[in-house]
Amino acid sequence: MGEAFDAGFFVRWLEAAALAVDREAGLLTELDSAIGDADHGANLQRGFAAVAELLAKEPPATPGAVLVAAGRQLISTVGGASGPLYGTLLRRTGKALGEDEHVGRERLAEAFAVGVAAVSQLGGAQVGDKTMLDALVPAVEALRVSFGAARTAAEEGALATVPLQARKGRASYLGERSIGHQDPGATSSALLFAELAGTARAEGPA
Amino acid sequence: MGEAFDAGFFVRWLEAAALAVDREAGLLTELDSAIGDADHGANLQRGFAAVAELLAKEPPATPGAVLVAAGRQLISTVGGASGPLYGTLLRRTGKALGEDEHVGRERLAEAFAVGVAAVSQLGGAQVGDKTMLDALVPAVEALRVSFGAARTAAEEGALATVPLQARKGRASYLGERSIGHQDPGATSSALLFAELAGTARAEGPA
Amino acid sequence: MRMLINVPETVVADALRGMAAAHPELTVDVERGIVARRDAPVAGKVALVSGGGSGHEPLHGGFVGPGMLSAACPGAIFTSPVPDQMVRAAAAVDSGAGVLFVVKNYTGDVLNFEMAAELAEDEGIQVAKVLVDDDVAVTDSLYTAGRRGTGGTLFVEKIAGAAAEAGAPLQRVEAIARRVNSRCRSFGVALSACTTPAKGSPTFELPAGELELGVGIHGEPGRERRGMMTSREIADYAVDAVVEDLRPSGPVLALINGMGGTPLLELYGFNAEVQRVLTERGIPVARTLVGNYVTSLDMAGCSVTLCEVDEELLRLWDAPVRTPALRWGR
Amino acid sequence: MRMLINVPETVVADALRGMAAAHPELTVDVERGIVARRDAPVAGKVALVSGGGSGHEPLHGGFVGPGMLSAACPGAIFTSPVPDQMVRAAAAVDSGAGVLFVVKNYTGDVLNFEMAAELAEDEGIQVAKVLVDDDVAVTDSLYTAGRRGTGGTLFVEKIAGAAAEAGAPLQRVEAIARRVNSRCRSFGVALSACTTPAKGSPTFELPAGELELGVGIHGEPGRERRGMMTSREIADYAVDAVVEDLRPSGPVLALINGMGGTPLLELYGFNAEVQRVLTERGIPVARTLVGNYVTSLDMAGCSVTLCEVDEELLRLWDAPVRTPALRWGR
Ligand SMILES: Nc1ncnc2c1ncn2[C@@H]1O[C@H](COP(=O)(O)OP(=O)(O)O)[C@@H](O)[C@H]1O
Ligand SMILES: Nc1ncnc2c1ncn2[C@@H]1O[C@H](COP(=O)(O)OP(=O)(O)O)[C@@H](O)[C@H]1O
Ligand SMILES: [Mg+2]
Ligand SMILES: [Mg+2]
Ligand SMILES: [Mg+2]
Ligand SMILES: [Mg+2]
Repeated sequence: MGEAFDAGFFVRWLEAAALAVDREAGLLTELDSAIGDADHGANLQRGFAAVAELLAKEPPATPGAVLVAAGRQLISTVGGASGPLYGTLLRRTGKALGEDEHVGRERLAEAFAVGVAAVSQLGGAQVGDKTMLDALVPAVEALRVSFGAARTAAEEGALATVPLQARKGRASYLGERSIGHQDPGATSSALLFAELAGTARAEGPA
Repeated sequence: MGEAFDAGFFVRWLEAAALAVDREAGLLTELDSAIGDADHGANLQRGFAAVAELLAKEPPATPGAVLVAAGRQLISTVGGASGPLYGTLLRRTGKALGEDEHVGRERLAEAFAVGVAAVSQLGGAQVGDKTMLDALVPAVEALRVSFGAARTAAEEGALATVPLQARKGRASYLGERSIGHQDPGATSSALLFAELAGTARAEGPA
Repeated sequence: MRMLINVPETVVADALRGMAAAHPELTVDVERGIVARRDAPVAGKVALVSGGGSGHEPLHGGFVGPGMLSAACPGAIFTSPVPDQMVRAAAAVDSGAGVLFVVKNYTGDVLNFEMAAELAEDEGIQVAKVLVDDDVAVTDSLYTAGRRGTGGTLFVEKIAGAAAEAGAPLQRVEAIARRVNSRCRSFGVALSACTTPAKGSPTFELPAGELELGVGIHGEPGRERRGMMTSREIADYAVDAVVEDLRPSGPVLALINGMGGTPLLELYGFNAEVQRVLTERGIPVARTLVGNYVTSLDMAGCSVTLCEVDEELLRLWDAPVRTPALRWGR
Repeated sequence: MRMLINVPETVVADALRGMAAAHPELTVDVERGIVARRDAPVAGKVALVSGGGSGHEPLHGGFVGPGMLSAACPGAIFTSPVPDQMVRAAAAVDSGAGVLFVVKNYTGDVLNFEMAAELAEDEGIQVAKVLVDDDVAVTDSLYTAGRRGTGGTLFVEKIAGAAAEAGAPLQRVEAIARRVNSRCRSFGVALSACTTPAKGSPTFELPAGELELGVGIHGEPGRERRGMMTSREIADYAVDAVVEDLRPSGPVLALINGMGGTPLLELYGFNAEVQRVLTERGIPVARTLVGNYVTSLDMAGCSVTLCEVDEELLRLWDAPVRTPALRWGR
């Protein structure tokens, strides 16, 4: 067992995520421009800025409450496909964490698995459909091993979307022309797990 | 006195004018594009083609009737500023020629002076306002001397519009920015007198 | 050339065929270039006939119908129609009560309508004329062609059309039309130049990031060219130009008009800024119209027209109208 | 960037402020992103709520009013609105007779409206949903996101809106909306790409002289790219694509829709060609609508939507409507 993380950790993760999304918004929009409608960067900027603002103003007491609040905020501010999907991911993960004041990595991985399953159910997508799930599913699986493994798995998952043909979301309209481009949602998922690993490392070995 | 011209001469002139306008339509539109609305070429193409068609189908018997018919046809097919102005020029010139079956150059010059005065009255413009009158007025004056002199005077008149500031027509909206461009209507007027001189020369010395 | 056309030569005729198919309530004579109310002539009613070069749609054909124009005569693109069109249109819609020609102040339109008026009078039709010259971007003087007619045309045609529909005699309809014109002022701004089918390239060069202040609806240049301005700055500039000239002492009608290539989303945003300036200047706005009404083909840009109204003009503005482009009331 | 805006961030809010100023007959909540009929809730009447990304104006806000939508929820540009908007809108316009959500089939719209429906039901509002998926350019399959919703939305909102106005209960309004959608097919063509304020450059590269056949209203690519075609050829291609899929056996309503950057003159000319093809195919056209209704910012291009109608649907189409963008009847 590594150490356990409190609400503050998750707030710091999401603040770091907001900064990362802001920094990489141009890249995300560029990717979405190639096979979507050029708004993924702006969508997540708007959403994570609102999340950071909310958490700074009213920081919830438990990890679960942080994730539920963040998920709700994403749903209320992002719109598009990614809003409900990321919102559901965090909300359902948070719910799975219950009232616990501290959660360990493995418990987090289990909760994330619930959140990812909810994303898959909501959007009807599976691994291989060229969506965020291509990064999320392997990342959550690898989180059972370590934060670093989750980060790497997410990055590899995002890269692995390049040769795929999209079957869900806006990119699916492109049919074969979607091949050869990296999925924007998988890319932002990799970003989130990179920041999660970064936050965990900054606060001691996991 | 030179020789006198019959209806056929005026038909041939207007046919030559139609060809010339067709050939130079691009130039006229280009000039109109700089200080107007880029339609002078198309306007005169449409009008003189209709004139040539009409005269081929129903050639009138007298010089006056040819010019009146051509003027009416221009009015009915050109639109814009140049339609009524050129139409009036030919119509009033034709009316001034009366029923004569043959007209000499000097008589033609007198009749043209009537037509040009009507143009000036209709449009309210004077020489120096950067309009077709800057070519027409000196051309008609010089026609008292010879066809060649009229052609040269029209060309010089058209060139002389370059440094002028437009006070009438669409170019006047440009104010000082109209300076430095040759007036499209003066240019087409020069074209008409060039064809008149050409037709006269082809049919013997004037 | 990014154009949805067959060949430049048939653009206007094709559009008239398409109008005919879309609007069974209109009579469209494609050959002769006349769009008329199907129920014209309306017994006892003064008829309104307008027209001008094509490329400004929905002006004028889209304004034909009960409460507005009796007939419209579209010319070639940016070229005024020929007198024959107006004479034929006048003859087709005149009930004996006379015809008002609504003429935008461009040399070509003025000359062709003048000739048409003479010819129509020869045919025994009583004709009156009103000249629309509302564009403050142009310096007016006795020695020039005068101000251009732009957005004010919509107000003149709507309000005079309502007066005619209500049974006013020709002289009265003419007087109202003149009053409306005298109280209308417009100012236009281009963010891009338009492309005519015949020319196939923009009628003037406007580098991206620059705008032409005071542009005309045929792409005639305006007062000056500037680097890009915000919607807020453009509203300040345009409204001030209009207000300085109009100096309204009462409420105004406001037309926030698109030139054809600017999205409605942007026009509405621009309207917010126009309303802000008007509020700051203490000018009450009685009615606002936002949309593409007096366009310049695919030009990006907008114009602002204000029309100062008294109670009578406002009542006539509110009166029912049923045309392809303008409809309200019952 | 040739845009009439302040900054990209405020484009939608600015437009809503401008809408509020222009349309006193609507309630516009700029903060929350809701455009509603001022007289809502109308006692006993089923309410229609739609919404979607902005940039398609007049859709949906311009379709709010008697005979059509009760409320519209505009999202950010090309981004579906958030559930809170739809829930608030539903609560504001529900008279107790229930609310129909009209949802264009895009993953984002579907997910957000689904969440909104759940939340609204939690608040005791009876909610039904209709998904609009009329775009034949997209290959449909169980394993993909399915067809996009485009021009058919106008027919669904108008006809279901008329049924609601006439007092039909929720289930019936929903059934009619579904019937309309099942009989609508669309096909779109881009002559240029649109430019979103946030990106500031065209969303895809389309060299002048090429066109994208089967484009979506967010600039999503279509079936294929080709060298320039005439209006006649485009009409053949687009109508055939629609007709092959719809195979109408009765009369149709035809929407000849502009994408925002194509002049009305060209749209009417295109309509002439569309009508020609339909005549050649032996398909009677009951009504035709030509104009910019479901746009894609400043994109040049057009779409054709056909909606097969029986007597009931035609009667509902002809029923009075009074919205900013669509008005007829008394
Ligand atoms: N059905 C789905 N399941 C999972 N992820 C999806 C689905 N549809 C889209 N996505 C993800 O959402 C991303 C696009 O998000 P975004 O651009 O913000 O929304 P939109 O597509 O509505 O513009 C895609 O790159 C993809 O990863
Ligand atoms: N008032 C006027 N008097 C004489 N000539 C004029 C007048 N106004 C315009 N013109 C001439 O008409 C020409 C423009 O013709 P054209 O382009 O066919 O018409 P429009 O200006 O209506 O587009 C000008 O170059 C000028 O020579
Ligand atoms: Mg996107
Ligand atoms: Mg010209
Ligand atoms: Mg012209
Ligand atoms: Mg989007």
